[in-house]
Amino acid sequence: MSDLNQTMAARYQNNFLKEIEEQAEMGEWVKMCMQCGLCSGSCPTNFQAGWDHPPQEIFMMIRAGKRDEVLKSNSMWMCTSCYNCYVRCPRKVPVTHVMHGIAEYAYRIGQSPKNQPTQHLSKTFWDNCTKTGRVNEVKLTQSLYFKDGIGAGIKKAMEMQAVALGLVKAKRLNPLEAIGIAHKCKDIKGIQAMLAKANELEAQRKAEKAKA
Amino acid sequence: MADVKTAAYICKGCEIDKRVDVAALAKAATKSGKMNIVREHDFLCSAEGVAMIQNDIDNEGVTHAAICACSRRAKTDAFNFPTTAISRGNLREGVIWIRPDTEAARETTQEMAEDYVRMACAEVKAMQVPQGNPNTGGVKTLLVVGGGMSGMTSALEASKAGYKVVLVEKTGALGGWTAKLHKRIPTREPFKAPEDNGVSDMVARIEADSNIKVYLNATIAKTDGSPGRFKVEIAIESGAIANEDIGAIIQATGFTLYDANKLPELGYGKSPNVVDQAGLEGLARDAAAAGKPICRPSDGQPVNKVVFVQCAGQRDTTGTHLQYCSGFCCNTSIKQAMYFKDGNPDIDTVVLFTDLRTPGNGEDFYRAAQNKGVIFSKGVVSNVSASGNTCSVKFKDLILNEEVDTQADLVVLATGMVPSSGPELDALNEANRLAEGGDEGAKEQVVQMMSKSVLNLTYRQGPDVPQFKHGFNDSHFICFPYETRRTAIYNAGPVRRPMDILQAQEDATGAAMKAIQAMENAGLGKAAHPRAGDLSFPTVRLEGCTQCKRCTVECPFGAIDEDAKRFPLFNESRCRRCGTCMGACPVRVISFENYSVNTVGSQIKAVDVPDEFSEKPRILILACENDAYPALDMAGMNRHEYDPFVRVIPIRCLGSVNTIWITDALNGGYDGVMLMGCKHGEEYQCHFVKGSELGRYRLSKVGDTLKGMNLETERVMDVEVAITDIATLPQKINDYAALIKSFPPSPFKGF
Amino acid sequence: MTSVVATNQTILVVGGGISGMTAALEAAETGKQVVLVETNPYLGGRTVQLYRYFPKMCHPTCGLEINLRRLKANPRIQVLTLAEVTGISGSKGNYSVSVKLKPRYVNANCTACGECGKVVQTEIADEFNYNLGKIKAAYLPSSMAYPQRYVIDSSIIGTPDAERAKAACKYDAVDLEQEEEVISLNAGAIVWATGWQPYAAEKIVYYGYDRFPNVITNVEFERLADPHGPTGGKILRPSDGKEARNVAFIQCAGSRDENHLRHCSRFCCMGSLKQTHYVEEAFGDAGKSTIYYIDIRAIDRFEDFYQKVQANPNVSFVKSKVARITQDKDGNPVCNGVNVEGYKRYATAHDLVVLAVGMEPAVKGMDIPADVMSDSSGFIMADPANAGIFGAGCATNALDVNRSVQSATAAALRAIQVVNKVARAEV
Amino acid sequence: MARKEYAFYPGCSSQKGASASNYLTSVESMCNTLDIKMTEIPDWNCCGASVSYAESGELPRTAMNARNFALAESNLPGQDIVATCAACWLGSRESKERLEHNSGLLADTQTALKEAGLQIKVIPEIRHMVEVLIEDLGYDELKKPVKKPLNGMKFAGYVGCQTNRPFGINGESFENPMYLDKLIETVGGEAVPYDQKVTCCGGALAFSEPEKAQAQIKDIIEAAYDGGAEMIVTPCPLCQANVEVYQGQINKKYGTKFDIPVLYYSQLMTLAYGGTAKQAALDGNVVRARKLEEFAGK
Repeated sequence: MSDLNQTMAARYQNNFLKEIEEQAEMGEWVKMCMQCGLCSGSCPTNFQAGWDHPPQEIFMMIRAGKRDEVLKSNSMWMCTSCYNCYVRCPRKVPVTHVMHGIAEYAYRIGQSPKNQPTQHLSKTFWDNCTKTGRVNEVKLTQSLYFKDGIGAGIKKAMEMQAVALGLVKAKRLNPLEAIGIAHKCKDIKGIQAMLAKANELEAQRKAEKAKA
Repeated sequence: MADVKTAAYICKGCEIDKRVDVAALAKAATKSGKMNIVREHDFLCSAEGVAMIQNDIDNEGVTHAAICACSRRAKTDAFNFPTTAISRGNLREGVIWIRPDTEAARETTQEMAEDYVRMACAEVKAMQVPQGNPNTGGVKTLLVVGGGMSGMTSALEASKAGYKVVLVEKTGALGGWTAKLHKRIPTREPFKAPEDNGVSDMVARIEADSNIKVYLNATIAKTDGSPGRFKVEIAIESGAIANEDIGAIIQATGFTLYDANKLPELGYGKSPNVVDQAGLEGLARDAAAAGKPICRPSDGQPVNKVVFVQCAGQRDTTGTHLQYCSGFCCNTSIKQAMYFKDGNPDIDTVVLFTDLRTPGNGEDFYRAAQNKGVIFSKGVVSNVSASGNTCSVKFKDLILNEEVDTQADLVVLATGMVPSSGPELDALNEANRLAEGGDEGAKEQVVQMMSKSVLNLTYRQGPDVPQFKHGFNDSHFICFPYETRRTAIYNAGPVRRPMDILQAQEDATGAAMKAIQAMENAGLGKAAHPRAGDLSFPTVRLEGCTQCKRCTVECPFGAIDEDAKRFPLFNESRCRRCGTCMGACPVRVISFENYSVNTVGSQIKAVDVPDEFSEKPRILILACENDAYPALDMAGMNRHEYDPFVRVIPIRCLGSVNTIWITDALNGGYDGVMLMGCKHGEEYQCHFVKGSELGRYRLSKVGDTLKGMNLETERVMDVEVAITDIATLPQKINDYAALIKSFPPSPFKGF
Repeated sequence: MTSVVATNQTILVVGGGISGMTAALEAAETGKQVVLVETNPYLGGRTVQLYRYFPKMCHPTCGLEINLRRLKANPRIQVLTLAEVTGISGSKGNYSVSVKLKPRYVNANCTACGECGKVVQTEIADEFNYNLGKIKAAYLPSSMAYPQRYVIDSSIIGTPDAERAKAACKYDAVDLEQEEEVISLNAGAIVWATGWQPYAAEKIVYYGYDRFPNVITNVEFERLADPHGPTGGKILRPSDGKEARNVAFIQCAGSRDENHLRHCSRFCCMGSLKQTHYVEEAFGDAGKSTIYYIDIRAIDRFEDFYQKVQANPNVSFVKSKVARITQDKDGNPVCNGVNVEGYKRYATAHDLVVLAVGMEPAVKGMDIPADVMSDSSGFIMADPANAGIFGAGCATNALDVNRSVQSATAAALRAIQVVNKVARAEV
Repeated sequence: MARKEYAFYPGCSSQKGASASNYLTSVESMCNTLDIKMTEIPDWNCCGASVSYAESGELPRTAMNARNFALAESNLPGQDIVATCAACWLGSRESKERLEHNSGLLADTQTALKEAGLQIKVIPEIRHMVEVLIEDLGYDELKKPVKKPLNGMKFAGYVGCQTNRPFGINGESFENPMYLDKLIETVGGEAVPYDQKVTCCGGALAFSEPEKAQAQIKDIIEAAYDGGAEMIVTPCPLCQANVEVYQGQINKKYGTKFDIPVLYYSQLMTLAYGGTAKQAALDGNVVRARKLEEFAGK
């Protein structure tokens, strides 16, 4: 992983903006920001702790070439995908997607914070839903709880017991899913093949971009 | 002159007849007013009322009419009798609307009304119908000084309207700064890319235009005369003089860039890689000519990074550099950054600014630049240093809140514009004064200053157009941006205020409009703004003149020169009819046909001044007709009451107030005089620019006169009035009246 | 039937604001015949609804008075108020134009004595004051109104109120029989000076203009500060009439925003800087102003005005586009956002929030009945295709007053070029 | 033959026994009454949801959605795809837009689809259930079948994010959409005004950053109570689950006493149309809506 990081760093000799424009999904929008701060002010998490850098500041940092600070930042991972910034931006910058794109890139080249919970969720979710074509909510929940090891997992599970029980009572949680008896697509093979191809092509495209 | 036949018309409408005894008013008009005809009418502004007056004019030979009804500002279309001298007695807004409808008030209200009738009669008898300037030029050729974008535009637009133009350019080619531009800021949708500078096309159109005569390598040696009859001497390359008869003049002498050598801290002069915006245009043009990308001046190597420093030596609050913003530089840096990006997107271009100023559709241009990858950072540059072939730019990043040091191959300083106006007249006149006193240094200075003169006017008040602020030429600025203190001489383009090409072209078109208008009106003997169309003009009884020069010094428009015998020489078509000369004249030999020492003086005398036992003081108010008088009118419309002992006379401008009016009033037993004029000073609101200021200066001397008469100096009061003081002005009047009542009655009553 | 004398050497000016009046006067004072068409019952447009002008802090009515005097003294201008151009046919040098005239229900006999206003009982929203107050349905729009003639609001036609007005008028000035009419006239050239309208603030939903009484617009604030406005010049906030001593100004309310107005409206920065003076004028050191901005665009000679305001300790500047306005329990609007200079979050309560709404061309949406090019923001573009129809003032760009006057003066010459050509051809 | 037919995309959470199964049940009852035929897209797969952004690249995510498009189009030609879940709707619509505006992406997607033996010819319209109700039927049609108006009941219409942004319901503002309030009123309920109607519930962070998410949920519920609401109504399964199931934890953490039922619009409509508590899947609510249960019993 980290060598991919070095390759990129080398390839873009500290032209971080260019790197983001070419490598991060929607990265080409970063340059359009005029620093009005509407996105930062519109973020629902804005008035809570945890945002070390709001979107408009991340954009400015990218322009200023602060590569490590940006890639290692927690900020992109705080996005709730509420799209407030996205619909309000006076420059029509798709802020939500740009933040996702930067996060994905940081993660791809191994620069994102270790054990970033949302990142873990993201991966778990994707693995989960691509495994059978559909989400297995119980397994998803389990793997999320147990991400920090059995102990923490049980603790969390206990905390959440009331919630879980409520859902079970309400027939909205099917314990059987835990042992894999759950909805899945019939053509799982096809889906896997499709995704394999998609991943292969995607990697290829990004490499091409970087070479150009 | 035809026989004088006077008439007074008294309107009973709008409840005038309910509030005052109209018969008594008629009596006043007949007895004290001594009018030949006196008529009352129920509804004077009605068709019948107007017909009645017209009939008297046509069939009774009435030449002078006092219309006693509403304010002179009301019903102007009805009471419009161009061939007859007209005065208006303001019985409505001036009397019944500002007095309470009570039995107690009835007597004083009646007295007020009668006085206004007497005053209207007295005034109209002292008036003549203006006959117009006998001394018109009628030349319809426009002189444009300066062959840059503004000048060329004025010339082409005037020609398109059918006028002849003489275009004088001091260099060997037309085009000015714009010709030096590689490209210009876009002028139309989609505002995304620089455009061709458009100069060659305009030059071609000018050369092909038979209406336009061009002098290159030429300057104005001398400008004599007046609107409609300027005699201009043009010094041409050969050293010879060409003479042109000119009707009006446009000064479009443009600007120079602020001298970047004054900015060593920004590295200018320390490295060829630090240039100003003009320098960059030069590099761009050469590169384009050579078909190569813009290279680094120091070693001709390719440029990988350019930093643009906005507001270099501009928006300065320390007093060292330019205080103003030049308005065009943000767009220019954007354009110049595109020179690089359009050629090679991989070149880094960074614009360092504090406020990015791209108004209107400039916002599209800004977005286009961002889209092309130009980076904009809000930051303050503290230092640019150069070592070898690279520069390092130190700045405070205001967004990320940190000090940054960035390297660049090329640094462009946006230094802004300095107007190419002539010498500053106050300084020049001061130098002249000292020089006449034999000061050698001053003589030097005068020569040096005169060498900068653009127009070389032979005007008594100096060779060029007065300046307003920051060395930009005169402009009334908001409502009437073209108005200068030199009639028929207009400024166009950056010499008037900082502006970009597009604005300058718009401005130059407007200036052409004003110049054409000035020529047309000069030819008809009509005044220019703000008394547009006024046919009256000052006449002087030279036999009474003491050659004191006050009129020639004070005229805000430099209309009065001195002849060989040092008598004032009036250039009527330069005159704006403000009456400042009349106010200044200590021997009262200057007057206008419809506005004179007498038209006002006789009104003052017409007022009935009760004796000292009556406890009815009289207070004279001389009110500027542009702001104070309308404010009083509107006070009436809004039924704000004020003291019944005041008598208001509208004046053209505080500058036209002759102190004799004040002394006459006081000698005549008035208890006080209140003068109402517009704000003066830097943010002046006087429509004659200096009128209220000069008037006030004159009045500041009245104190001594009062002392001489043993009167309290407070008996003469000067108030600054804005047209919006509708509610506050009555209060000021009442306070003043209270003050006057606290004094003993004027000892001069009854004399 | 209203009759208008006009030929193909006449210049038609559409819009009687400062641009239209300027174009009309400059042309007429150069000897041209002009017809000036205005939709309001009075001339002067939006400038007369301003309390003061920047940068001189002088009063718009001062210049209006001069322009009205020029107008009254000039027989070449025919003014049509309550009039609207509904159709233009023909071409450069020979247009034929139809104009719709709405009834004023008051004729030229009116002496503005005000008797009708006294007897009429119905009150209507006071448009001159942006509906911040009410006026009688028989009214003089303002003390500076020209023509100086009352208007009877069509809403009371056919009611006893209208009859009362008629009865009260001794001069047969009230004419309730007046009907809308359409007249047609000739023109050689046309100057289109229909000006601008404030951007509809309620469209910026997160500012709650239509939800919070103490969020108002910059044009409304002008009326609050004006001694002749609905509050007599006292800066009182709408919700409870409390003195608004702590005022926030939000720049780019609509402007520079691709979701609203793409362009920068140019005048709003100076407008808000000017309005901080109103707060100071009213409350001295007890008055506090905060300007939330992206860039302060105090262009060219206006810069020193900005510098003076910056030096004022009672005015603070925050580089931030406010993200959301909420309202606290005391009815104070609270500005929420992030100061991007160093990323500082804020949630600041003010007595009153003034939205510096941008300038939208009035031509936008109005179908100019001829082939006139306009740009993506709806402003009329200078374009050869525009032949004999020329934009002036804010119909052509986001302009401040003196630039509008420049633009209008230029437009007058362009129109004159056309009619002079016609004249030369006919000689 | 029903008056309207659609290709139904229930999405993972709306399956039997999944977290939004009660949504599914009530939608089915509602559609029966309105004579809308919803045919499930055979073998549909997960949309990937926005939260998967870090692991899934653009192409794989698009491919997942494209597979659904291809299946719908080949099996249910000419029918719009209708999603009940905000995330599914958003994910699908985004993919549709990108495929339509990015030929490169389309080509790659086709290549990938081929591996699953599929291909896209036409991309069907992607609709949200709510769009179908108010655009294809209209409030008047929705009102007609109302047998038991929910008179006197106060609801906070909670629109949340993804049914509202970035696409939203046509003609509605992002900041203050009215359709949900109108739906509530259509079935006789009262929609209370409150200022958190479109605030994010933090759903995406519910697992990873529970404190943050719960802090946002708390604000929403408080505002609903302040507005005088007895119940909250939402069109989004994620919002429903989050706002409902964490109330207990929030009460623990903040000492609040939240106990407010969170329902789907489809549950209200089912009841107003005279449906039973079972048809409205009231038993599927963790915070039981007693008032409605009684109402249904009557």
